[in-house]
Amino acid sequence: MTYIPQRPPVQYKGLSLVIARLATWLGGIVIPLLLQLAWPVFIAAIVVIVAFVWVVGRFINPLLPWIVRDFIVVVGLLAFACIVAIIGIWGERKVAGRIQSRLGPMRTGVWHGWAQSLADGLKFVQKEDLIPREADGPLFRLAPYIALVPAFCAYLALPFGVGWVFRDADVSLLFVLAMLAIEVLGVIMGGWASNSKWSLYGAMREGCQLVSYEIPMGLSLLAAVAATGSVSLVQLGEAQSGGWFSWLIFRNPFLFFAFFTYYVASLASCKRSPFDLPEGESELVAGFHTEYSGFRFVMFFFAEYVAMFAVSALATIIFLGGWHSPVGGPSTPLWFLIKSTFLVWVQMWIRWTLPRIRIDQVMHACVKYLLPFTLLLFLGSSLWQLIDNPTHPVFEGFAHLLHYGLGVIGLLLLGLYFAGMVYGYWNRNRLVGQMARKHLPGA
Amino acid sequence: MLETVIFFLFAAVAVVAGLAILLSTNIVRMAYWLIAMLISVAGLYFLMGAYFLGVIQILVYVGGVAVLLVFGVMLTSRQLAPRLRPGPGEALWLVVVATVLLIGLILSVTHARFDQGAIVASNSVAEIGHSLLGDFLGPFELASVLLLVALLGAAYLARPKAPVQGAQQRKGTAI
Amino acid sequence: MKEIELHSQPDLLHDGEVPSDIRTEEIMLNMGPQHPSTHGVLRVVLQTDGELVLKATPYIGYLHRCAEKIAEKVTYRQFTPYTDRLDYLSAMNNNLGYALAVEKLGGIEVPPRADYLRVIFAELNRIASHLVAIGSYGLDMGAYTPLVYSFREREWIMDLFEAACGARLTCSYITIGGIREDVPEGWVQQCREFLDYFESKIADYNNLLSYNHIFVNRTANVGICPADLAVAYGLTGPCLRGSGVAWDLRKATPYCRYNEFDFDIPVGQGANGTLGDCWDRYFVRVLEMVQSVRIIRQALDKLTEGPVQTKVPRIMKLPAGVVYYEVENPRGQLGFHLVSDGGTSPYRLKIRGPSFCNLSVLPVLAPNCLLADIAALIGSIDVVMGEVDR
Amino acid sequence: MTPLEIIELLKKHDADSVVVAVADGPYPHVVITAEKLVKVADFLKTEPRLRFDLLRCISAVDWPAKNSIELAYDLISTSLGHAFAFKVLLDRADPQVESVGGVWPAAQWHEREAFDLMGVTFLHHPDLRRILMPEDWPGHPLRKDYQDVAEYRGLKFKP
Repeated sequence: MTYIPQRPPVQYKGLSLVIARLATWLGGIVIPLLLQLAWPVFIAAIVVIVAFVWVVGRFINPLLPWIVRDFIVVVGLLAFACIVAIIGIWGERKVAGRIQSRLGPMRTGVWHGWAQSLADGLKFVQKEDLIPREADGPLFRLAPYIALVPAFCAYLALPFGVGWVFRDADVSLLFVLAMLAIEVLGVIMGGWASNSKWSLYGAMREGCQLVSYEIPMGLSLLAAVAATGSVSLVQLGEAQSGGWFSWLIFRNPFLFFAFFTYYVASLASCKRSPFDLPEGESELVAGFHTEYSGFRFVMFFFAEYVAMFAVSALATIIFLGGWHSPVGGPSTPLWFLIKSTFLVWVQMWIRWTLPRIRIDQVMHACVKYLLPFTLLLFLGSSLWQLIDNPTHPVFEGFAHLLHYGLGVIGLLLLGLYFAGMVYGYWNRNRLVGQMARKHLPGA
Repeated sequence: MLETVIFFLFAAVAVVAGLAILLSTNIVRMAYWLIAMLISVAGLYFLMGAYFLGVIQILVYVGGVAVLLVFGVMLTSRQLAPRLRPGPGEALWLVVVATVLLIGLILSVTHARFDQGAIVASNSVAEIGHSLLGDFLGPFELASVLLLVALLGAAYLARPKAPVQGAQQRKGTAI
Repeated sequence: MKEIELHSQPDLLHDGEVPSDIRTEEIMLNMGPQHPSTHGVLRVVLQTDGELVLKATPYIGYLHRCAEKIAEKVTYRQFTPYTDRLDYLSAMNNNLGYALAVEKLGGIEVPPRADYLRVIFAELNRIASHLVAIGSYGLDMGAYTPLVYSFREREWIMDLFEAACGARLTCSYITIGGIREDVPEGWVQQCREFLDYFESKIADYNNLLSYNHIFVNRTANVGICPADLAVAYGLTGPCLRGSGVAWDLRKATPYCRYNEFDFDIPVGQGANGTLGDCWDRYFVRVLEMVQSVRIIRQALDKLTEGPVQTKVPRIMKLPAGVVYYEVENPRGQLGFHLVSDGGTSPYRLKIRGPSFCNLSVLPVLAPNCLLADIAALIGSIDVVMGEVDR
Repeated sequence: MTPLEIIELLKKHDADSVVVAVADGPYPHVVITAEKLVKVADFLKTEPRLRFDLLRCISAVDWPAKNSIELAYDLISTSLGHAFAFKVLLDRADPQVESVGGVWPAAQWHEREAFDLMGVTFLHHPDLRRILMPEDWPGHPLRKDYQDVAEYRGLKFKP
């Protein structure tokens, strides 16, 4: 008689048993009722809330409507960040497909698999999230939250437009940097708590990499602050109103390179290739989140995409004139979204083309090349103010000349990019090759 | 009313974290309780309107110092674990020092005059910048020299023990 | 399991003792049978100090299927399918080696058309196997795209194999006495089409991976294996030629009409970093693909009409005797030491797998590498566990 | 050089080490006495006219009829291009021979495999352990009289 292992019956004990029974009993009654009169209940609920807020606001605490406004804005920001992450996950897989001459997800959702990340989320939610036996329980459970929450908090201080910001503190640039700095702790805690040597290596690499790349990141931003004199993101954005040539990236040559060093450092700070050593798949299996499964893994995954957009948003606001349009039209948050998504696309593009670099090369790159270079840029940008002020007409002329020269270089780069796209599309048959054409109906 | 609620929240977290640091034995948990306390102190700074100080507290302390502290603690936790339980002799000294400090604290709290002066939330970043490089330039430069010395000391202590023999590819790169 | 001697447990910090230097404790890391960059079920026990690897001990045998014991119970013709599973990425070359060994011992003649078709299929399989090696090496370095491109080209070769012998990977197409059945008409035209298409794609790989600055930094000066060390440890194939030794059996001891084609042997020049490092071993494989295309073109031109199979009895008896025959596989020299006592099945068949010897150099090259270099090292040796464990 | 010349050279160098010499046929080889193995190996590798630097394969063949285990060493020279082989006959009950790991380091893994599958112990081998089978596997599988084990660590096999 062959032995078929029977699943041990699961006994819900104590409080969870009571809650489970209560919930099912209550749900059984309330939900069908609600379904029949869904719409009236919904409208009634809104009316009640508004009335409550108005009454309390009028008589008890005049601040309440503002609190509700802030609450709604925060929930909106949270939703925006989640949407950004969801679109990011789906976008990354489509971009990867396109770069590797395949289609990417096509099945979930009708058009080009748009519901892929929702399906992933659903799959992860019902996956069992294991905890290794000797893992450090509370730290293991806490790590994803410490990785995720700061990434969301960074959005509080990010201005999408002049009035479009939750709270415009005059240190909002530093606030966003600080929030991105806390994320390290979550990853290190996760790596340490999963009690496996591989994830400990991932945590160690994460520790070295992020702490050391914060300095060049901060310094290249300081170069921009030195040029405009204020640390508040809104004022930084406002300083770049006017067309293409008034953007901070073309303000002086030092700032032009500061954008690129900032971008490289931001790649390292949100663990994107070629700096994705903490979860170096081919060496460390999956780095710090090897032992994580189910919804905890989704949090780490989300944190990465949310941080990615936050870092690109910072770059657009400071260097690429955030919500101002290059061609002089009205400056709306739409421009901000376009530029940020373009920078996020570049991060994905880099990930699927470049291999990973080694941990000692990461360190050498930071200490020997990036740090001195950004120090030089900061020095140069602050000294530039001596030249670029109206009292010295000669220097001022020279400064303006260089100013427009850099703008033209920027235009050339953009033109090069679009030319590459047109060239790629024009002879896609030859590049992709018949092989793919025969097999890929949609390519 | 809301501020006082949040203030007591942050204060409670800070006190609980401080106590937890003293009481817990797992050294990695102590490090994370320290981080919780630092963040709650940063929250208090925000409440007082000193935004720059709060942000720098998070950026420097939590983002830098605490990460390296956790880093070090994780690597050496096995060697230090047994020494965390105070022996009989040490317990006596602990009690003595604790009482002295407690008395000092109580006296200073009772005699201090808490005046309710309004806190001016101005554009503090510019002012801090001017004062740092203005009248406080001396201590500012002195502090940077001190940090430089500490940096050199750490680098000396962590120098590669002996050049790694047989590194036929490249000179020893001790990580 | 013999324990690896660890340092004695580090004594705790006593009072008053200030450590003159910070003593780090070694970690014993188990790069176990299931690991993304060990190319199969290979277990390497690493003794590391931080990221620096001090000692690496490979443990093999997880894919041991006793092919040599089975060979003694199976007739000569029945053993051909087992040879596909040795180096499962180049089945055609394995079949060719076994068939040539048996034909040499039995003195069996093979018609010319079969010879040319054998060369064509062996070289096609060399290209396919090198494509896998290059793609997965890019993956070890963290570049995901080269793998997809190299597998896209390999698909076309697989289609050609499927058209000829019905199977993509384990073809058992080259049997004793020639080839199982002739290629379908129109196959030669498709093969030429593939060669023209493939020629331009090799340049893409070079731009995408070989000359990529990060890839070069990750592989140059890593796992340097000087020529004498390579020969001493019995390295063969691209690993030996990467160290600068121009040794290729197709030129040294020509078999199966290889002397009729003119092609040259790519040898590592130490273009990036020192001679014999991972980059050289990788780049020799890329150049070998170019040479294989040349060989196939000449073989296709020389293809004569005629039978493809000599009459060989199904249960054949070989005269008593010994033969040792080696063939140039994509990974090195695959040798068959065949001892026959005149019976219907081999008395003893020892198979010399090239990856078996190439892997033996890992413990020598591993010390003083970083953890990420171990993945680069194993990828550059291009190990296939099928022929290591047999 | 042709196998005949190689054999002449070997005999001139050390006559009594060569037991049998076969120059023609598909497998030209020489049978060496077990004691002189390392010296002959060293000679084959260092002799300027021979320079056999690549040890291709060590195959262990079990001859229960002749009550002996035969080790066949196949060599080739990457500089001169000629190939050669030599054999050593060992007693089947307790097959022992000196390890040639010193001359050709490639031999180490081949010898470990011969030890593992055939039971030949190699003296002065740096790390003589089983290479393919588990450490505590009873018996040596490739011997002709090998009986498959019925039960190993709780796993039962039907004979």
